[in-house]
Amino acid sequence: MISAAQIPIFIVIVPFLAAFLISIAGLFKEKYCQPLSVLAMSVSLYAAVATLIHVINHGVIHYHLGGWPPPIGIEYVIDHLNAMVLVIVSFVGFIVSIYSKKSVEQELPDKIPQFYTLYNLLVTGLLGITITGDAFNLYVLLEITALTTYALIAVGRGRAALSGFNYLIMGTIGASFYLLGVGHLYIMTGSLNMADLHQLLPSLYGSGAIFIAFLLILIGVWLKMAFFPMHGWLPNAYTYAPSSTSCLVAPLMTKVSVYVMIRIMFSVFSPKFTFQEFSFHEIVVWLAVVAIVGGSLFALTQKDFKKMLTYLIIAEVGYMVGGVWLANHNGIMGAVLHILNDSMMTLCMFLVVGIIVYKTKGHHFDNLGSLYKKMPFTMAAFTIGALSMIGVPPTAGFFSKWYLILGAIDANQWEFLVALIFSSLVNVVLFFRIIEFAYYPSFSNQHGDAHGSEKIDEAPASMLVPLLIVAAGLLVIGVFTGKIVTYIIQYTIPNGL
Amino acid sequence: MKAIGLITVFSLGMALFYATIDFPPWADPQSPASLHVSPHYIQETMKETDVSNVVTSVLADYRGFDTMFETSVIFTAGIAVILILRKYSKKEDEKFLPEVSEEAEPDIIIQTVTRIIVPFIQLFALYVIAHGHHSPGGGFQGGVILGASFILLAISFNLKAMLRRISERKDILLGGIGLLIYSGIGALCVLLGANFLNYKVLHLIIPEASQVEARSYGILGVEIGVAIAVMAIMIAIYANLSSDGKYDKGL
Amino acid sequence: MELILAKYNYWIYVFLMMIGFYAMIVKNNLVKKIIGMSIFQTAIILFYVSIGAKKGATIPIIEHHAHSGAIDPAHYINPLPHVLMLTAIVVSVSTLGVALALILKIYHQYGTVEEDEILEQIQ
Amino acid sequence: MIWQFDLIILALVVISAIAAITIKDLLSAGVILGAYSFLMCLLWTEMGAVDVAFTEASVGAGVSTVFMIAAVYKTTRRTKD
Repeated sequence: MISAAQIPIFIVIVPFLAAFLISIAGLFKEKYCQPLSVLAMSVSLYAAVATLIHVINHGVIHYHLGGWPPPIGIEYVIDHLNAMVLVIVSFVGFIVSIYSKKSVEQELPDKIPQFYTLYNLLVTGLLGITITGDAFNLYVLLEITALTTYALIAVGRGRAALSGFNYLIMGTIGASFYLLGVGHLYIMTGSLNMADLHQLLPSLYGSGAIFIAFLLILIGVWLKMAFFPMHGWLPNAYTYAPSSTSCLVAPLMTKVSVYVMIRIMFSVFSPKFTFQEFSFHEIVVWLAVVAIVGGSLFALTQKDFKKMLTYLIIAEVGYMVGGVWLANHNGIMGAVLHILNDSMMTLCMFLVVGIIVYKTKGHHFDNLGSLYKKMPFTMAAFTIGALSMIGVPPTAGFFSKWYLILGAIDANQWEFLVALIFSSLVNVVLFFRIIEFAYYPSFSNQHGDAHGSEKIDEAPASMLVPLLIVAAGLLVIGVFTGKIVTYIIQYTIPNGL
Repeated sequence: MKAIGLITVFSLGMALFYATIDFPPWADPQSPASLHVSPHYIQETMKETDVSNVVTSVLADYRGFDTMFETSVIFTAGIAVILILRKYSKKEDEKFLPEVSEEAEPDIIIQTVTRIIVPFIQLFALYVIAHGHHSPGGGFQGGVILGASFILLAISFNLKAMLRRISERKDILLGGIGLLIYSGIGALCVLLGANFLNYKVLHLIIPEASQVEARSYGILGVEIGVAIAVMAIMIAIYANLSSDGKYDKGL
Repeated sequence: MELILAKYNYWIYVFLMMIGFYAMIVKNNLVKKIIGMSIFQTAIILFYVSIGAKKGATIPIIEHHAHSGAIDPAHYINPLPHVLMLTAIVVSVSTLGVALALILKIYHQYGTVEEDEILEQIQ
Repeated sequence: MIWQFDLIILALVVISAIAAITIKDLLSAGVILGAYSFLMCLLWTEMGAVDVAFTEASVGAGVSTVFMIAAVYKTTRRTKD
C-alpha cells in the first residue's frame, strides 16, 4: 500500500517515532531501548540509501508534506548533496547506536531510556536539517539538535555541566542569529521556501537588508560549526561529554552545519551573490587559514587524547569552509568530499577514544601505555584513521585534501595551500607521538606490574565490530573516490559558478 | 572582556539598524510579506480546512510539520531536564544546598482557594483546546494551562500532593502518548496512501466526513495530542526543577 | 519624522535585542545570562510580529458572515509570522528549562552561579 | 491601534528589560522578567497577534516565571551584577 514515493519521509519519521516508543518502553523494560534504537536507525539507513540510489538514477526528489505545494506548505527537496549527507548521518547514527550499548551501561547506568530517547531525537534533528527545503523548518530542527546536544553533553563528568552551559549560550546565539536572518529574508520577500527565495532574491541584491540577512545567517551557522573566531565552546564541550555522545556529535554536528552553509550560499542565495556582490570570500579563506593553523597548533600543546582531537575538528572545519569559499570547482568538490571523509575519520577516532575510555577509564596520554599489545584490533583501526587524518594515499583523507590543494592553486590562494600542508605535517607529528605512547608501556607503571598487564585485553565485540567497519570504510571510500566523484560529488557544484 | 562585548553589541545594533532602512514601513498593507504567500491562507482556509482561525489552520495543517517538531522540542526539553537532574538513588548527597530552605507553614486560605479554582482552570483549558478552531487558543495554550493547574497544586500544597494525582511514570507515558498521537495521525495518512500529515485521506476512515471536514478533524486530533504532551512535559520540568530531581516535597 | 513614524517599532526591537545580547555575553552571573537570553528571544519575536502587522486590518479569524463570497486578504492581519512565533515561544521556554536545569547542576557542583568564581575553583 | 498606548507600553518594555538585567537580586529579576513578558503580551495583543499573545501570557509570563523562581529557590538569590 505504501508507494515508493513515500520512502523519503521514512528517513526522518522512523527515528522520530522510535524516540517516543523508547521513552515509553523505558518505563517497562529498559533492555528494549537500545535494540529499538538500532532497529530504527537501520530502517532509516535503508531508506536513506534507497533515496540516494533513486536520486542518482532519476534526479531530484520533491516531497510535499501534508500535500500542500510549496511555498504554501513545507517541502522536502533531495538532491545529490543532501542525499549523500543523509546517508552519512544515518550511517553514523546506526554505527554509534550499536557501539553505545556497553559504553552507556558503564557511564549512565540509570538513565538509559532517556539517553536513547534523546539520541533518536538528535539523529532525527540532523536528518531533518539535511532533508528540508524550508528555511524556518530548518530552524526548528536546529533547535531540536541543539537541545538534545546540550543535555547529552552536560551529563558527562567534571566540567561537563559548565561546558554544556557555555555551549547552550553560544548555540542559542547562533540559532537566534539564524532566525533573525530568516526574518530579514521574510520581510523583504514574503517567502520561507528555499527554492522560492532563490527565485525572488536576485531582484533584491544590493539591498542592505539582504546583505545583513546573509551575514546574520552565516554568523549563526559559523557559531554552530565552531568556525575560527567562534570556536571557544567546542573543545571543552566535546572533551567532557560521555563517549557515546561525542562519537555521535563530533562527526556530525560540524559537518551538517557545513552542509547548511553550502545550502544557504548556493540554494537560497546564488554563487553570483555569494562571490561577487558579497565579495568577502578572500577574507573568509584567510579566517579558514587561521582556523587550520591555530587548531593544529593548539592540538600540539594538548596532553589529552580526546581534547587533541577536538582541536583537530576545528582545523577540519577550516578545511571545509575554506574549500567552499575558494569559489571554484575543485575547492567545492574537495569540501563536499571532505564532509564525507572527515565524518568517517572523526567517527573512527572517537570510536577509538570511546574504547580506550571504556577499558582504561580515561583519555589522557598516560592511559595509552602499551595499547598496541593489549588491543591490537582497536589500534590497527586507529592507525588507519591516523593515516587518513594525515592524508596518506590509499586512505580516504588523501583525496579530499588533493582536491582542496588543486582548488587553492586554481584560486591563487597560496596561503590556504600552505596551511593545508602545515596541518598535514602537524598531524604527522601528533599521530606518530600517539603511536609511540601506545607502543611502549606508560612511564607511571613501567617499573611496577608492567608485565602482568600486557596480555591481549580487547574491547567487547559490540564496540569493536562497528570500529572495524568504519576503518574498512575509510579504505573503501579511498579506493572508490573516483566513482563517488562521478556519480555524486560533481552534481553538487552550483549552476552559474 | 567587557569592552569586546560592548563593541560586539554595538556592531550588531548598528548592522540591524542599517537593515531597517530598507524595510517596508511598519504595518504597510503593501509589504511583500503581506502580498506573497499569506493571502492564500486567509482566502482559502475556510474552503480548504473549514477552520476559521487562520493561525490554527496554518499551524496544524499548512505548516503542520513544523508544529510536530515544535512539540517534540518541548518533549526534548522535558527528557533533557530529567536526564540532567533526576536522581534515582538517595545516596548521592549534594555538596552545596540551597540558601533558602526554611519551610513555610501551609496556608489554609491558599489551599482552599486552590481546591476551588483548579477544576475551573482545567475546564477553561479544555475549552481553549477544543475551541482553537474558532477563537484564539489551541493545543499549546490549553496544554500549558492544564500543566499550570497541576503546578498550582504543587505550589500551594506540595509536590507530593501533585504526584498523588499524576505520578512520574504516568507523566512520562502521557508525554510520549501525546506525541505518538500527533505523529501517528501523520503516519496513518501515509498508510492510507497520501503524503505524511495529509489529513484529507482520513475521510476514508471517519464516517460521513468530506475531505475538508476530515482536515478539520485531523487538526483537532493533533491539537489534542499537542495538549497532552505539553501538559505532561510542563509538569515534568517543574517537578524536576523544584525538587532538584529528587521528587520529594518540592519548594 | 515620516521615517521615525514608519520605523520606530523596528528600532525598539533592535534596542531590546542589544540589551539581551549584552547580558548574554558580558554578565557574569549565569542566571542573568539566561534572563538576557529570554529578552533576546522575545525581541526577535517582537520583530516577527511587527512583520505581520497590517494597518486597518483585524485579527486573523475569519468572520462568520464572510463564509460565502470572496475574502479580502487586506482585511485580516498576516497570520504566518504568528504561527512561526508560536514555535519560537515554545523553543524559548524549552531552552529556558534546560538552561535552568544546567544551572542547578552547576550550583550543586561548585556552590555558586558566578562564572568567575567557578573558573577560580576549576583552576 | 492607539499610538499613545503603544508608546507607553514600548517605554515600559524597555524599562523592565533594563531593570531585569541590572537588579542585584535574582528573585526580583525573575519576577521583573515575568512583568516584561506580560507587557510584551499586551503589545502583541495590540498589534493583533492574539494567538501569540495568548501563548506568551501562558508560557512566557506564567510557566517560565515559575520555572525561574523554582530554580532561584533551589540555588541562590545572590548576584554580583
